[in-house]
Amino acid sequence: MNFDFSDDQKYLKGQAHKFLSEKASMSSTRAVLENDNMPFDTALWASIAEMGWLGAAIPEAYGGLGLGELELCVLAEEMGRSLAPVPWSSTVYLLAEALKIAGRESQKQEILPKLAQGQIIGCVAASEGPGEPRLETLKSFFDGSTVSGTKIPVTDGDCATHALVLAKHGSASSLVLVDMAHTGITKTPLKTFDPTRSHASLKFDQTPAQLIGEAGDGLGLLSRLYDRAAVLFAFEQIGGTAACLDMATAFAKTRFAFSRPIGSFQGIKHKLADIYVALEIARSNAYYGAWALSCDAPELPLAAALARVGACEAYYLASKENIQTHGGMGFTWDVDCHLFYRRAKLLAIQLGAPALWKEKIVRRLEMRNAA
Amino acid sequence: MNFDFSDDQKYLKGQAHKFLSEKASMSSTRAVLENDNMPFDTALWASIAEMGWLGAAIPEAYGGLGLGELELCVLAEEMGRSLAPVPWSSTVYLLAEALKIAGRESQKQEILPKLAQGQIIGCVAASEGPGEPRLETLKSFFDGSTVSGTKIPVTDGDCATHALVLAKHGSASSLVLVDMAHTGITKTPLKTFDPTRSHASLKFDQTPAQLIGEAGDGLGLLSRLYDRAAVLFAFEQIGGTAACLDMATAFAKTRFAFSRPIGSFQGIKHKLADIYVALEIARSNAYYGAWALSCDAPELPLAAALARVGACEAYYLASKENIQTHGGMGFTWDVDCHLFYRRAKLLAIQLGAPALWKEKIVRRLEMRNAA
Amino acid sequence: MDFNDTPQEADYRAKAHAFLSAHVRPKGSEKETLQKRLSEAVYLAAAKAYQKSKAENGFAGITWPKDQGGQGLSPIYSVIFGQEESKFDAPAGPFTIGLGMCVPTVIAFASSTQKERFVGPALRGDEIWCQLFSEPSAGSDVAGLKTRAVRDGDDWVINGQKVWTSGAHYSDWGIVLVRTNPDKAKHKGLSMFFVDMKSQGIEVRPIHQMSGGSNFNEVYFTDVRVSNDQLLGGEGNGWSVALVTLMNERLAVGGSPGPDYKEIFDWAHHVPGLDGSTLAEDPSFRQKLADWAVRAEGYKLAKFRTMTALSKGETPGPESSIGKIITANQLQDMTNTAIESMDHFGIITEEGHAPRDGVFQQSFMWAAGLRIAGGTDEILKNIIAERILGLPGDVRVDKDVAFKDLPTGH
Amino acid sequence: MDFNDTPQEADYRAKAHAFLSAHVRPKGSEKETLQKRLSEAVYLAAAKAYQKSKAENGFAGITWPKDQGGQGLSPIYSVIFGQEESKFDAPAGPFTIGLGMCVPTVIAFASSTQKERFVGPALRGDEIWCQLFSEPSAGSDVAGLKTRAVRDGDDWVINGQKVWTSGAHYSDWGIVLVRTNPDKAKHKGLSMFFVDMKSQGIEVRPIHQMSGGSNFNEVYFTDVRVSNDQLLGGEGNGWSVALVTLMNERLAVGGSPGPDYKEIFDWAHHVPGLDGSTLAEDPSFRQKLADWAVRAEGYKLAKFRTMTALSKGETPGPESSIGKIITANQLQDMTNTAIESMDHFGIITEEGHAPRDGVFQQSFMWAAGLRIAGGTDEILKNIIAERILGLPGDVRVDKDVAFKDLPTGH
Repeated sequence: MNFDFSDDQKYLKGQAHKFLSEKASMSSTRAVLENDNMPFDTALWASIAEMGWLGAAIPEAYGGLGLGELELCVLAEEMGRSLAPVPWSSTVYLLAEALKIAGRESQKQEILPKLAQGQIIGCVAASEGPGEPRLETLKSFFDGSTVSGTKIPVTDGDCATHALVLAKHGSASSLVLVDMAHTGITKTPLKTFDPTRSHASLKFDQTPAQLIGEAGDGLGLLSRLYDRAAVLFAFEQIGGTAACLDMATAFAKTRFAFSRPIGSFQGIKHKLADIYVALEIARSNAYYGAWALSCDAPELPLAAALARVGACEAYYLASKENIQTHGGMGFTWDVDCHLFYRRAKLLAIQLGAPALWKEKIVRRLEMRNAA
Repeated sequence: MNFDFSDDQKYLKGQAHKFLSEKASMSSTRAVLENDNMPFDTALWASIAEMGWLGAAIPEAYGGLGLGELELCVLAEEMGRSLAPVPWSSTVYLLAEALKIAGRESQKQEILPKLAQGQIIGCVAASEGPGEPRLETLKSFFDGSTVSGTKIPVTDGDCATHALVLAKHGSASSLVLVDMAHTGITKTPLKTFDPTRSHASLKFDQTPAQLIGEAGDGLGLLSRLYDRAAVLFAFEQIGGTAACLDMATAFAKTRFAFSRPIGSFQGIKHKLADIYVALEIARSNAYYGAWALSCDAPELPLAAALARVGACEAYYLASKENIQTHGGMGFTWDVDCHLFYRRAKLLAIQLGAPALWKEKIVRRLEMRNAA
Repeated sequence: MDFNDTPQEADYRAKAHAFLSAHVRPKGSEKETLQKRLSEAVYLAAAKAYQKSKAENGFAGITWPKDQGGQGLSPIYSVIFGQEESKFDAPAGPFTIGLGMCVPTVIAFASSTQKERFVGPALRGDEIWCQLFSEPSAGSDVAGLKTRAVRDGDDWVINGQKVWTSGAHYSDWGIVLVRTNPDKAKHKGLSMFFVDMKSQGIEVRPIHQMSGGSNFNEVYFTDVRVSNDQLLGGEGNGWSVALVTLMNERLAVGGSPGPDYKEIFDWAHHVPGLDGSTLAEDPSFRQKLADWAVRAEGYKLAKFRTMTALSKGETPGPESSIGKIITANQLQDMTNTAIESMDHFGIITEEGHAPRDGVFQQSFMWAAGLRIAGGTDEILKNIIAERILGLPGDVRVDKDVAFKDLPTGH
Repeated sequence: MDFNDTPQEADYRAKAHAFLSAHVRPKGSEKETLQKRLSEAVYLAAAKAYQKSKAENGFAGITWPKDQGGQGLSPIYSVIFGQEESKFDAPAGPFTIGLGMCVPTVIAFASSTQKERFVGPALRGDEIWCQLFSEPSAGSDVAGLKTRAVRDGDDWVINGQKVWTSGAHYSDWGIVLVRTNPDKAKHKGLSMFFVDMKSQGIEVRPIHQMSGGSNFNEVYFTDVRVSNDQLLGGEGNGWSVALVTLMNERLAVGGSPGPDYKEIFDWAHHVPGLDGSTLAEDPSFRQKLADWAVRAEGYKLAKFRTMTALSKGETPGPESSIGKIITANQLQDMTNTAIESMDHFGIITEEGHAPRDGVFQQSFMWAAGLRIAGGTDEILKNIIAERILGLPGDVRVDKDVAFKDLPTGH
């Protein structure tokens, strides 16, 4: 039984923590929050590229460090904890992973090395309105060489160099890759609940696009891609949950009411204990997802869904009760509580909301039982 | 605005409380609990009849006191608080109400006066297995003059003199009245989660039965009957909830741990506050149900469903956290906590479980919006 | 049982409705309200004019004694007026706290000359009052406040900081709770003053909320001089005076903020659900909706029970404190469900794209603050446990200790 | 990351499995277990024989020092044996507390002669031990216990009452925590003795649980004489001795009681749902099921993390205390849902009618007790908050006060 990260992986996590506490302070997050014309922290992005993290899980053959998914998981936890305002998840968890599992050799060679160097930013353009994308409602279409249609919202859509676009393709759907340098793409920035990450709506009009993976397998590939991303998102979410718990705990020890630390009242104590329990449950499920991801285990679909739901629930609880523990101060702009409340919600819905993933858990339990 | 019971009704409630604390002590409940051959407390039943309560809401023309449903509600709250082990709800909320809304003149004249005197005990035989009775699955059938089939469970089935039986009738369903004195009815007592009330399975074999209400309207009539009963059950449930809250509060004031009353710890304090909130919500909804019942308002179906769900949730919370507040003692046979835990569950499922009634709430909101 | 007004109540309701119809517009959509449309200055002028017309038509100070220019009516009538007023887009906000909490305190404790000077102008809308109690280190524990007032001849000199003051920047007067004797136990060394908000040494700064907006202020006191005559209730009695002020906070029989379950249900008919049908048809959403309906209707009906007590001339108990626990948490839960039911699209707040102009996301933010403002969930549960259920208070380490000797953690 | 045993662990697991296959039957259905089928006397005999065979085959006292007849192995091996044992219908119950908590305390604190006398017989299954700590007025607050031991020459005389003692009626020996000095502060006046459960003056009465059964006892001590040699850890050190005993309670890496979410899901395929299809197809049930799965799998995986720590020779922290909070509350919630999903039929517990022989209703009862036994939800949350998060303890009014002067409420 060795259900834990290796010492090397823990060392990498420690390094990442040290690096991000210096380079990705909350002032970096707030700079993006308060500046509509600053989609992300370019300086931070550059130094993350220098660290080689963008290529951490990319094979050396494609210019990466050739580390595994487990290393990516520990980095993800620290990125989540730091709220780093960069297009990291769109680029690393989504674009790079998509190419790794479904990209053609030429696509990998063209994109992955540049991506590892920080010259490429990815995004996924799947949503066209409320609810999960479905074949019946999908309006964007791919004619074999170009894609047309409007996608909203697209996280990092305004700064991405490449977009993965879900489009109708004949009677089925396909996932296609669009070079955002093409002309005739209309990018409209969007105000969102989490301005520390940038969003846009993208309008494609016969924009050249190349197929990723099998023609007609768009929704299937997206689902497999989201299973992988769900595990990595889960680590960002437990990182954020742990940050909220640390904040609330530290505050409860030093904030006095009725001449006692508020942490000595069971009302606060039991609240924080509940968050701890939720975090441990989320962490254990995330580890399981990490294991399944690292060895492409058949358990991945179920493990990913368990990891995602556990992480969404824990982060929501921690981020809202961190505000509550801080009282009036927690409701102010200058205290960081709301930054986590915002990010928790974005991460909880970007790949599809918990209700959707709960249904996935049950369907996957049924498949396992059927098998 | 006069959304409260009248002084007369409050006086009646006080009297009922006084009477039941003397005659329906927990020892009466425990006698039935511990004696398999004692379906109910006959002495208590007799004195309740003497008080005239059985006919409280029966018109004087049929030998009742001719009081209204509001008076029945205050009696119900006290009956619920006392856990009185008698076939009160089956007889008064179900049989009497069924006759009042759907009985033919002859049936009313034959049964209501005797019922008011305590010579008749009712029961509803609807269930034939897990889940709510549905036309598609109903097996018992009525041929126009006799009914055949097995009903399980039937609350008070082993002591009832008259049974309301739901049966298939042609392609529809009907509610029929069976005189349990007829031969050829097999009564098999059942062990249940709440032995303070008696249950049986009833097997009818071409047993003479007369129609109640319209032929083919069985499920419809049962639903209307359950709406009325749901309000009266809700008052029993808030009575039980209030009893649990009183028990837990009194214990928390006198039980010391760490040399303090446990009620001075927020862990207990906030738990009891949550129960209080649930009780107030349940009570307010129950009052609304009482008003709708008392004037046969068109709001009754929605009000009844709101009252039922609020009361089920509050009683479950109060009965389980009352055990928790009592700690180890709460888990012993001799402390009364479990009597409420048992009764709360029976009342929560006898007319159909909360999930079913939550769906009714939404359907009835839809009807109201459509109207 | 009935939900009808008594004849007098019905008559009063009709009069109130007639007055309102004549002076203000019926409520329109959220974004079209006066407050949203007008600049603050213009809105304030409208509010003052509206308050003046209330006074002229006998709808100001409804429960106040006649000799103070009030109507001397029982609380049920102010509830009825409030119910009718809530149907209109009436600019009443700027006066709620002053007339609801501050001036009643003045009426209770000020000298007759002072009452003559202040009550009339407040009632006629000429002057606005604010309330200055909370401090950065004294929120749930208001009596732990540090703002000092030191006697200097016939004056007192105030230094310190207050927070969460609504309307401080446009108020003319305020009542401020300060510490006049740190050598006494915390509740015993407090005093209440009323101050001219335009006094030298008072600086008002807006608080930037996590929601982005600024509905409250920080108020800094630097050597602010107030005359000893402005002491309300006498030196060292500040806590009992404050309790009178706060008692008036309770009669909150108004509606709940943000979208209610009906609005979310209506909207759910236009959102896809998990299985391709609409959210409104999703059984798990319907189960949640039923829970919300039970709590929302239960709370509404609980308020009817409060009104019944008022109507009978009884004073409703602290039961009303269940209100905010339910509404704030339910608002957070409902709006969270609404946002998540849109999946990724739920993150959008941009006008024109976000459903209902982003009210779900705004309320999801607000709800977090609502659980804190005016008594946290935890404090309200203590109140229920101690005042209603009679459970013992928590162990107090701050009794019978000189305030200056109390541990503060700093 | 992997879920595999190390070669040594795998080897040990194989040996354990071989031993178990040779001595006990694989687990059958709940109602067919030895404990259900056999009379208590016969079951006890079987348990003693099984323990003897464990000792003979080197599977007893797995983590105990070799010089005490143990195997001197690290805790991971006892976990592995426990995992394998749980697959069989092994009559191990009667020895769990004695060998898990009592005898290790004896080994830690008794004289070498005493160890020679007691450890062997316990290990070989000749003698059963029980633990006597809790009292009617000392549950969550064990150190508040009142049972007195008074010195009399070379003896001590014990008077008082203990509760919630498993197996007291068939135990040969017990360790009992008593108060030897009421003039000292509560934690300082305690001492630990081991006693012959057959001593004169010990009366054992079964506790009638709300579930109907009796799995625990009350034990009354009336002038029970024990020799001063039977004092473990010295006079006044009872509390530190007790902490050693309780530490061993933590390593609970076993399974959870009652039906799990998978069993309920299987069953749900045979129960009608709201819309006429099966419960298993009901979307709102499926949402709940997913929540249960996340917590159940998360807890199982958390135990794997604990095992990993053990396997690396590290000691797992108090993290394991999250287990019971989750399992007990989830069991109550799951069985409540199962019962309610049957509507009226769910009340039936009669064999032959109730699904799964009424296990849902039984577990619904048990769960209520599980939230209390061995640390209430509230105590466990305090432990997490204080020992893991490092939050300050609650205000203590019982420190530095002579026990006899402490308020008791009576």
